[in-house]
Amino acid sequence: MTEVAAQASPAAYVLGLADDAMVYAQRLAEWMSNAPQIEEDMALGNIALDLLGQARALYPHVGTLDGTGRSEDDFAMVRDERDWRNVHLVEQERGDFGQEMARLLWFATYQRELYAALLASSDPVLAGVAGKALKEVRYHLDHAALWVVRLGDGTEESHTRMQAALDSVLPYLPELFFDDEASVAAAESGIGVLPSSLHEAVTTHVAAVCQEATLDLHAPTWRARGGRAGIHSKPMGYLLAEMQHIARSHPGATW
Amino acid sequence: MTEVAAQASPAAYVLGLADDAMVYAQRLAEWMSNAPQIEEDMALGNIALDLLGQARALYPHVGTLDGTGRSEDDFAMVRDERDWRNVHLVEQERGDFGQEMARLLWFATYQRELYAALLASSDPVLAGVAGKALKEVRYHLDHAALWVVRLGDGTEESHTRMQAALDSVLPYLPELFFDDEASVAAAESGIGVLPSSLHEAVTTHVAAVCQEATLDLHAPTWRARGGRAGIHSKPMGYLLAEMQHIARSHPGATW
Amino acid sequence: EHVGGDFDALIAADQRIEPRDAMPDDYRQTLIRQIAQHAHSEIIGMQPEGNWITRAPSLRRKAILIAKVQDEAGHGLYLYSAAETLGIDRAELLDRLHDGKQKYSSIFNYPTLTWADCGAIGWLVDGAAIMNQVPLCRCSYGPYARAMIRVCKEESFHQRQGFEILWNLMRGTEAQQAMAQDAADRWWWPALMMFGPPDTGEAAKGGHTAQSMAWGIKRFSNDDLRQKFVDMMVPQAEKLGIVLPDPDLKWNEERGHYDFGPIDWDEFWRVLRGDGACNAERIAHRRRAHEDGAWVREAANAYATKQAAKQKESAA
Amino acid sequence: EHVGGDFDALIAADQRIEPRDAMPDDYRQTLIRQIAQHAHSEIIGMQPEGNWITRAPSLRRKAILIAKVQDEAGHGLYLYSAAETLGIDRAELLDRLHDGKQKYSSIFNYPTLTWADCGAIGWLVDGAAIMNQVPLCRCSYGPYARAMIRVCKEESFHQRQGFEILWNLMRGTEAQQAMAQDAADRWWWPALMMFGPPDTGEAAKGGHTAQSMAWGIKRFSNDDLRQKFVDMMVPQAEKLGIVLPDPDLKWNEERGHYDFGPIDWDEFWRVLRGDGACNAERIAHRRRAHEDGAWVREAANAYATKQAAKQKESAA
Repeated sequence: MTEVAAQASPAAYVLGLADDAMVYAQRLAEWMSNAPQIEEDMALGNIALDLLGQARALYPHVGTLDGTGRSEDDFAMVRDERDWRNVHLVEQERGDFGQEMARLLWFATYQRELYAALLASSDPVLAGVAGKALKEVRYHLDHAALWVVRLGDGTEESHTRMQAALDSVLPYLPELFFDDEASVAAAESGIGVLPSSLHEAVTTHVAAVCQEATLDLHAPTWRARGGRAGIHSKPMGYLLAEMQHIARSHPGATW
Repeated sequence: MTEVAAQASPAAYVLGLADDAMVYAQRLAEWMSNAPQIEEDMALGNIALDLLGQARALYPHVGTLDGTGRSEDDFAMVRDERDWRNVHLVEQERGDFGQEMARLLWFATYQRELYAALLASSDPVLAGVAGKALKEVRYHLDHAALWVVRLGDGTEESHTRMQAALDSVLPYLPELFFDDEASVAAAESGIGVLPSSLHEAVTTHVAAVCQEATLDLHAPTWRARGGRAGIHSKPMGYLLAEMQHIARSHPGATW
Repeated sequence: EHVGGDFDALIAADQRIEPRDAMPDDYRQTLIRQIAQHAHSEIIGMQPEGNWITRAPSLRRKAILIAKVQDEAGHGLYLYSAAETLGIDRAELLDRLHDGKQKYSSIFNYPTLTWADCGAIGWLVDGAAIMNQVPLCRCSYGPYARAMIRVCKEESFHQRQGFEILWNLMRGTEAQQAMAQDAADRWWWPALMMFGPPDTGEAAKGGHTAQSMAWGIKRFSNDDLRQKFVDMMVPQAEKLGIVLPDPDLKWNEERGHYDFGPIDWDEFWRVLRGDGACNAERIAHRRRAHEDGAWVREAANAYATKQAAKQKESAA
Repeated sequence: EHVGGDFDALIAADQRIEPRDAMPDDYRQTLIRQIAQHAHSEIIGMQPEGNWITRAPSLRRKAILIAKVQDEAGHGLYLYSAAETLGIDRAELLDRLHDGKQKYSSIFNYPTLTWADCGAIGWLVDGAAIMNQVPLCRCSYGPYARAMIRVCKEESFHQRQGFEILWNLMRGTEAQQAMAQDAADRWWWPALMMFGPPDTGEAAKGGHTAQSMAWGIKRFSNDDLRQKFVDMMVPQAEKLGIVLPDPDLKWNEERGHYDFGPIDWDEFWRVLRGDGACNAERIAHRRRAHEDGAWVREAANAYATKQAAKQKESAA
């Protein structure tokens, strides 16, 4: 358990990126058939697919980096909760549409800065994934920003709900910019980027969107911690139970 | 798959009883820390424990009857959805407290009649379980009836909610009284009891409670089918994913 | 009702009717009902397979499934747009769906019990849908015909994916094989019912079929399509190694077709009446999504109105 | 404040104060605060383990866990009842909990990440709780002392169950052993913090401790209890085969106690301030349950009122 998470290895760093994408893809896909309009069923499905694609590109690379040769499904389908390195933001339960757009706005902005920086990664696989993903996350970001503005500057109800939504994601943001051991090592070796170095650009962009949306950015009263060390919040175990149940029920089967 | 469910065997009959108790125990236990008052956290926990106890007494007996020698955990923790024989009523997601009391009133009344009849079972294990369970389910029934009356004849809001709750369980009741192949065979051999033979007594009792509660019993517009043949409703797969995830994640482990 | 020579002439010449063309009101209403039902089926059809997105057993299958459900949403959009060309808008059609005033295909009132059901739906349900829909690519109403061309292209892709799911299962573990066979057992008969009641029955004699055929909306009878479907699927089942759950199924040399056993039309009518396993659940799910999203749609409208006012102001 | 000789004499004689006895208001308020915090801890404490009820890996473990969480609810009830003898009712105390005006033990703001955490909570957290609570069985306030006797009896049962969970894991698969060790790694330090800040610290000097001791509410200092706990647990850890996560932990022959490393009091104060992993979640969960149940409690009251009126009427 946690053999990867405990190390300041390139594998641990890339696994964090992959797990963020994977878990958020799982959450976003839950919107399909539950969205406010059919166009959104499609859009959120699309974003989920992009993120799933990022995870699928990164997982086998982690398996190479850590020498285990594990496949994408080894990582996704038979790994225990303590070995997942994603941030708490992406594992939180699906809330209302405003909460999803608040989460997506922050996450896509973070990913845009992240992947832009990773274009210069000394790891060619990572740089390659970043190049492809960067185009995708720009669309995610535009989509989220569009909705945050519409909902913030829509009706009185939508303004109230969107403000509450923004507030509800605040405690989960510091984790995105936390320099854990693996990130520090990855940044030093030129493979990765220091999460804290993305903070300003991300916050500036989100703040601009919020201003247009007539919304306020507050300071959180507490902050989530530990995702990168495999310490997750309550929803994570249930997410994995659902995601892994069939695969775990048929050990060794191929599909 | 479904090797037991497909047969009109005593094992299939007893498995239906066990699965009803097991799945409802799982649902009721979800109330703990979620009930309207602490006394109810305790009461619902208590009822869950009783039902879990019934299931644990019955499962090894099924393993004996069908010759597989399976343990309680073999049945509960590593069996696929299609092999579960419980009715849809017990697998439905936890609703509000009124819905739970409506479900419990019907289920406990059904179990009271069932176990009273099974005292005369030619299967001594089954008769023994029935004897012990009968005392328990009388308490369950009294508890549910008390709340249905209080909520039905409480405030205007509670009356409306309790009536809606009663209506919401209606489609799931015919299954309790459905004479599937296994029940017919079990009744013929003297092991079991014909579910349809319980219908009148159960309905009469529930109707009396409803009258006292100033509530109406309507006719359902559709009815659930198939639980005894392993054809379940949507919530069942998710219930199993949650219940079995840890056990399935550690094949062969003991706890 | 007679609307002049153009309509009749176009129909007679097997030409397309376009939105601006005059058309009999019955023709319009028939099309609205049919296209709406078709659109609703795509939207409701997202649910049975959507049920497996979070639990798909591999990431590759998860990705394919998300893309498929997304396609269904897209088909719904094309079809609502086609219906809108007939002068009714999507919001109104959705209200009719939610209020039970318009129907969707009864096939989606069956539950998806195992992963193999995603395979069976692709193989059998999409297979039957294609059989029903290919003739609609030549439907007399232009927008509907063009929507169907896009839909059919994607559906045949889905059908191959469903076949592939079952193919892998049938070459997998014993449990996987049993899962595939079980899914086929449960979906075969409902798939046959998708072609509608027999042409000889009461329902078919109501006249809808004859009129739809005369108008070039319907091209083949229910029983003809059903027979074509059976003839197509039996060899595919053999290839898969799946035994179709019909002891009467056998090649009839004389007819040049497969014979098959009697269909349980009581079940068909029961499910159509609303007493199927999932009717209540499907509509409740749709209504909840729609109601949960009301504030979002309202906000989008309010924002658009504000923006339009601002633009008008700055233009003035 | 002086309330007459009885109170002081009873305290001096180490006798019990009962609800009808006169008592200083500070004594009453201190007890209300402490008993309420204790009751709240039992109720909030249902959540971390409750999180594993639906996922317990065997039916036997599930049954034991349900019974344990039920016991915690029961402890909450005894304690609220004890507090009520001091003239405050449960509803008011719950409101104070929900509004953040009264606290519960910070230990419950740590997450339960794996099944082994149910073992570690039983072994370490219940172990520490017992160490804190046994002296309270001789507390000067009668109802509190009697409640604690019942609580302690059940807690020691829970502690043995926790030990047994870990014992089985440590004798299980490699993954199970790692799970047990990981849980002990995470719960050891928070368990040590359960005895409160050091006696030499600012907080202890505030005077609460000295006054509580004089009143016979508190019997041992925080550091003394903590040392007793460490001395008790180290041999148990060795028996389990678990390595406690403290490199400084070693037997001190001279002191006749185990030495142990420095505690991260910054973390303690941070979590106490509300910035722990689960503070927000625990209170939100409680509030939701309370609010969801409001209509039920109101209905029960309304029904009781109606019944009382009817009885009065029929008696008249």
